[in-house]
Amino acid sequence: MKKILNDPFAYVDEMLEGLCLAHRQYFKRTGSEGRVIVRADGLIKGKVGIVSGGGSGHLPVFTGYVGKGLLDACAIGDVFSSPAVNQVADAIRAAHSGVGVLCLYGNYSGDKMNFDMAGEIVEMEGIQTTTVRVADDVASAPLGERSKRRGVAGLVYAYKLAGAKADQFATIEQVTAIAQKAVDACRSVGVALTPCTVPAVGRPTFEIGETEIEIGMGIHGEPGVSRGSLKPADAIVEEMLGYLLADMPLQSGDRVSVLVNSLGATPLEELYIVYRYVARRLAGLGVEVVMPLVGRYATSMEMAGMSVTFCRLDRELEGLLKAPCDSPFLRV
Amino acid sequence: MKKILNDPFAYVDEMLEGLCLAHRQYFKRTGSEGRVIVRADGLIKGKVGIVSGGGSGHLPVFTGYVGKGLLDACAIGDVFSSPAVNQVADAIRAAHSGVGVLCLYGNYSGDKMNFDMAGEIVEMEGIQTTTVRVADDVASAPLGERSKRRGVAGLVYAYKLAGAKADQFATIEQVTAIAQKAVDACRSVGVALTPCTVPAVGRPTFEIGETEIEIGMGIHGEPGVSRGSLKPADAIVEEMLGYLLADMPLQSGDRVSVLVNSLGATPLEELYIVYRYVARRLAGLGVEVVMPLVGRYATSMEMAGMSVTFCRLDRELEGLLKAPCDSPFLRV
Amino acid sequence: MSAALTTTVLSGALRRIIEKLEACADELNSLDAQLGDGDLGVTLVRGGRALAAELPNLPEDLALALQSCAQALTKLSGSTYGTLLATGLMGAAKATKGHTEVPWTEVSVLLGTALQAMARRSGAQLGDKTILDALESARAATLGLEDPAALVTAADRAVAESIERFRKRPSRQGRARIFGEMTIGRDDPGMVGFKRIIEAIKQNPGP
Amino acid sequence: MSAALTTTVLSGALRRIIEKLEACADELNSLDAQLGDGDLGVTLVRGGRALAAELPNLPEDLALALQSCAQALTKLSGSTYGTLLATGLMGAAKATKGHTEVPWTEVSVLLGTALQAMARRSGAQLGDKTILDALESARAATLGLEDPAALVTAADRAVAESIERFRKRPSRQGRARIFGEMTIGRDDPGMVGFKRIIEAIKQNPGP
Ligand SMILES: Nc1ncnc2c1ncn2[C@@H]1O[C@H](COP(=O)(O)OP(=O)(O)O)[C@@H](O)[C@H]1O
Ligand SMILES: Nc1ncnc2c1ncn2[C@@H]1O[C@H](COP(=O)(O)OP(=O)(O)O)[C@@H](O)[C@H]1O
Ligand SMILES: [Mg+2]
Ligand SMILES: [Mg+2]
Ligand SMILES: [Mg+2]
Ligand SMILES: [Mg+2]
Repeated sequence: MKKILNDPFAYVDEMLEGLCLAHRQYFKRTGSEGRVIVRADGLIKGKVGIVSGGGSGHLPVFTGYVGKGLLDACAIGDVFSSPAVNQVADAIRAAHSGVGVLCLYGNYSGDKMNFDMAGEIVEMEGIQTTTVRVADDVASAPLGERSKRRGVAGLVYAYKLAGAKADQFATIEQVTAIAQKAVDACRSVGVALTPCTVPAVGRPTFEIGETEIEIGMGIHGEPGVSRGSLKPADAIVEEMLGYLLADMPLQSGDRVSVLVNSLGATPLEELYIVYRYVARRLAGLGVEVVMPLVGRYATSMEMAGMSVTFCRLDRELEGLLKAPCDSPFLRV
Repeated sequence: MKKILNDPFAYVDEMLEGLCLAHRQYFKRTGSEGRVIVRADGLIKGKVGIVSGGGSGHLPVFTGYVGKGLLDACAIGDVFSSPAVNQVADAIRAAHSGVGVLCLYGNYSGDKMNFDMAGEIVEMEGIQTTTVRVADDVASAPLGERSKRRGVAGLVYAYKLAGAKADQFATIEQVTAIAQKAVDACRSVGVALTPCTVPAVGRPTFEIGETEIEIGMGIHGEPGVSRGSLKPADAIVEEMLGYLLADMPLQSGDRVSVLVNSLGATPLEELYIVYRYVARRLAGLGVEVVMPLVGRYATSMEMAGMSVTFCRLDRELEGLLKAPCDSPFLRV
Repeated sequence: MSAALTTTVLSGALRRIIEKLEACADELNSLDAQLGDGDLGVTLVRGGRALAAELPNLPEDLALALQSCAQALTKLSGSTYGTLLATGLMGAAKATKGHTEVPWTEVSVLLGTALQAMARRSGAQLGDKTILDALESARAATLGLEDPAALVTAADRAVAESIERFRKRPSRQGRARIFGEMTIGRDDPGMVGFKRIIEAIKQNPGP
Repeated sequence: MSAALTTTVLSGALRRIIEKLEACADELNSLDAQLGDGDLGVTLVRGGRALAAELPNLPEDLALALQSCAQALTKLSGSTYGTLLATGLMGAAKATKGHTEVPWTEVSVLLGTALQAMARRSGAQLGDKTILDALESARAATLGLEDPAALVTAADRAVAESIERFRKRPSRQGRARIFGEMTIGRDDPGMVGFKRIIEAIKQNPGP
């Protein structure tokens, strides 16, 4: 395990300490165990709060998107492990300015249980919550069972769009509806080249041959849809686009935002080679790309690989996508 | 070589195609071989042009910093290899609005030769150029031979500070002086954990044991100052700070900007663990940190490792550091 | 032995469970390492310690005592098992509201109540090879039993059989699910963890 | 053979050099792979092709012809060797300004001029184990020679000796420098490349 760290069990807390020191103007640490990050600029009276949370090891997801026009608070778990119920409840409390809180997180059973339980706890305190789970990974379940799909990089669009709606002082019903609409508009698929190592575990999350890749592998190493040998970038991306377009066909005139995301180790150079192919293919279909994102937006520490996300936009979503937001990792 | 690419010899051009497609509002491709990137928003009459350039494989360095308040143009070489003389000349021409061009690049002999030769060519066309070479890597030569040092992440500060000065419509002499002042104020040191692979070569740039690290290794795998076994993050950083502080002692009341930079694969989580220690140590010395940067600012593709850069600020440099700038990878 | 389940009995049992869990941590970690992320032992030790801190102050009202235990577990970093146990305890707390004791004959019903809450929370079904299946076998085996010692023995035997039975089947929930057919032949760590909890009560009875 | 170095002679020599470089590409790549980035062969093949495109249009004025060749090389992606050769050609071009030919006896001086420009550009010194050392040995060996065949033979022998001599010494410039003492016992790829260029002229004389 070649990592720059101290005690593996202090990994998350030391990381959060550094994160908040480096971004004082954005983040403040709170919660009974210091595992909640809230906006440093404080609550906005009358704005619906948006809370997320999940395991560590996916920066900038989840915490990195706390900021204006995005999340209000985030609960942080150990690496690849849900935040504790108490921490989720603390995050909800911290985000509540009086008009309710949307819990917007990835569709993993541990997170679901803990958010549900936290929601029941804060309900007793009079805080209204709603829930939208991001489920964009087309490789994790067939279209007919979309609600079983995992949440991956589509989280970024869900945060952005719901966050922009909340910034308009919309009601909790409206913000929740937009979040769900964003989730419905997103499709992602990833490809993994190498595993990563959870510090407290010390061995790689999965094994994969020297020249093997796995399309559709999850961000914690969950099995994908096809394991094969490494092939040229364009062929890999073509296969990935096949899954995306089969799931959500795009037509001439459609407008989408595209996120080409590194899982960690895969460098920007390769992402741009990938984006080049995606942009050409979409241009060929007559699809207009709006505000493409290329970089590291949802990672698995040092895993090599990347994902492609489409977010299909109607006029409402496009307006929200282009609305201002400000966090260290996403600024519009 | 587990990389997402097509023809290794098309790596750079495909990357540039994707880069410009993804950031249309920032970058335009030009030059006789398409190896020059200029600002999409055009030349500013009366502003000194700033040009950089160097090998590919270091994104966001060099090209990523073309933008308002930063670089005006950049010449791009093959992976880890200088841009051609012609391309440098094209970049200088593209950045020239009539009041001269500063060539601001890393101190590598190939780059120096090609920039010098390009400078002679454009001089015959009546373009005045000046040169500042960034030489911030303390591990690459002793203090007494500072001009032999390599340029690494300190490039980012040199671009930022000189770019801000040029934006004030300063003369070429003034912009050049600030660039040199920025270089003089910067010190960096890196640590490498794993090598990376140049696509056209296909094998790793160097070998290093499963539990070995090398402090001071260069971004192309040049030997460092000490190879040892992996130790806790705080101990690694303490050793690195030792080199930095011996070279440029800091005192209570000093103000510095700090850049904790991943060489590529090392994830943000680890960078924040590192930053946490740096921030504590500087606080202990009574040194004030201004605008810390934590992330991937100067990389070697998928190399694991990181670097720490100090940029000591006086009032003039601090003002320039905080001046607005806008590129996809640095925005103030 | 007490004539019914009271806070005192609960305290005594918890004390023994906490001790036992420290001893089984490595075993449960390695079981979980094969089909999950290897933290089940750590989770249960941490959970035990959180409960131990509550023990001195457990209210006599059994419902409130169960709720205190549930709340202690919600402070743990988010392990599935911790949340499930907390959910079960919370369900049991609700069902015993206002009671200072539960007759032994009702323990099986209480297990059923906990099971239902846990199933609702997790979305898992019986047959998925999780702690729920162990709990269900304990519930069925203890139905109507009056003697606490017989009750624990029956539960222990039933859970052992259940582990045996599910060994041949694949995991359908949690991290283990991703290993698919590879999980056949292996024991679910959560079921084994539940067995160890019952053993702690059985091996060393009394309050 | 011509009585002096003219554009015609230059063209003929270049044609043979270009051909030879294609044949030596693999050898030079692997030499450079041991002490550098393994691109010297590719660099020289690309350089050769860039020059080949210029050959049909080389001006009769030798200085202008040399300058055209230099400029063709500046289009190459930035290899050190390409820039050094371009610099040397540019230096030679400046020195022959206005001349359509250079007497054979002056070729050695022209090599010295090129060498000086290359040293100034690169900052390298004689003894650093680079192409400069090969060039210097050729310059010294050809001083005052009148016969073009003798000139090439002398240069070839001198460069061979120089490669031999420097084999025992460490590289002090370029990428090879970072390998330090490991470079002892190995030939500098740039010196070998220069030897192949001379061999191309020698093995197949004429225009
Ligand atoms: N979705 C689920 N529903 C019911 N039980 C589950 C579920 N997921 C896991 N379990 C149980 O929890 C055990 C693992 O607990 P734990 O190690 O805390 O999980 P994790 O580390 O994945 O959060 C499993 O062996 C199983 O018995
Ligand atoms: N700084 C230098 N000064 C003089 N000659 C050099 C220098 N660096 C390299 N060389 C010569 O160039 C040869 C390598 O050329 P090339 O492969 O083009 O270099 P690179 O790939 O490192 O740019 C070396 O063998 C040496 O002869
Ligand atoms: Mg586990
Ligand atoms: Mg876990
Ligand atoms: Mg080379
Ligand atoms: Mg090279």
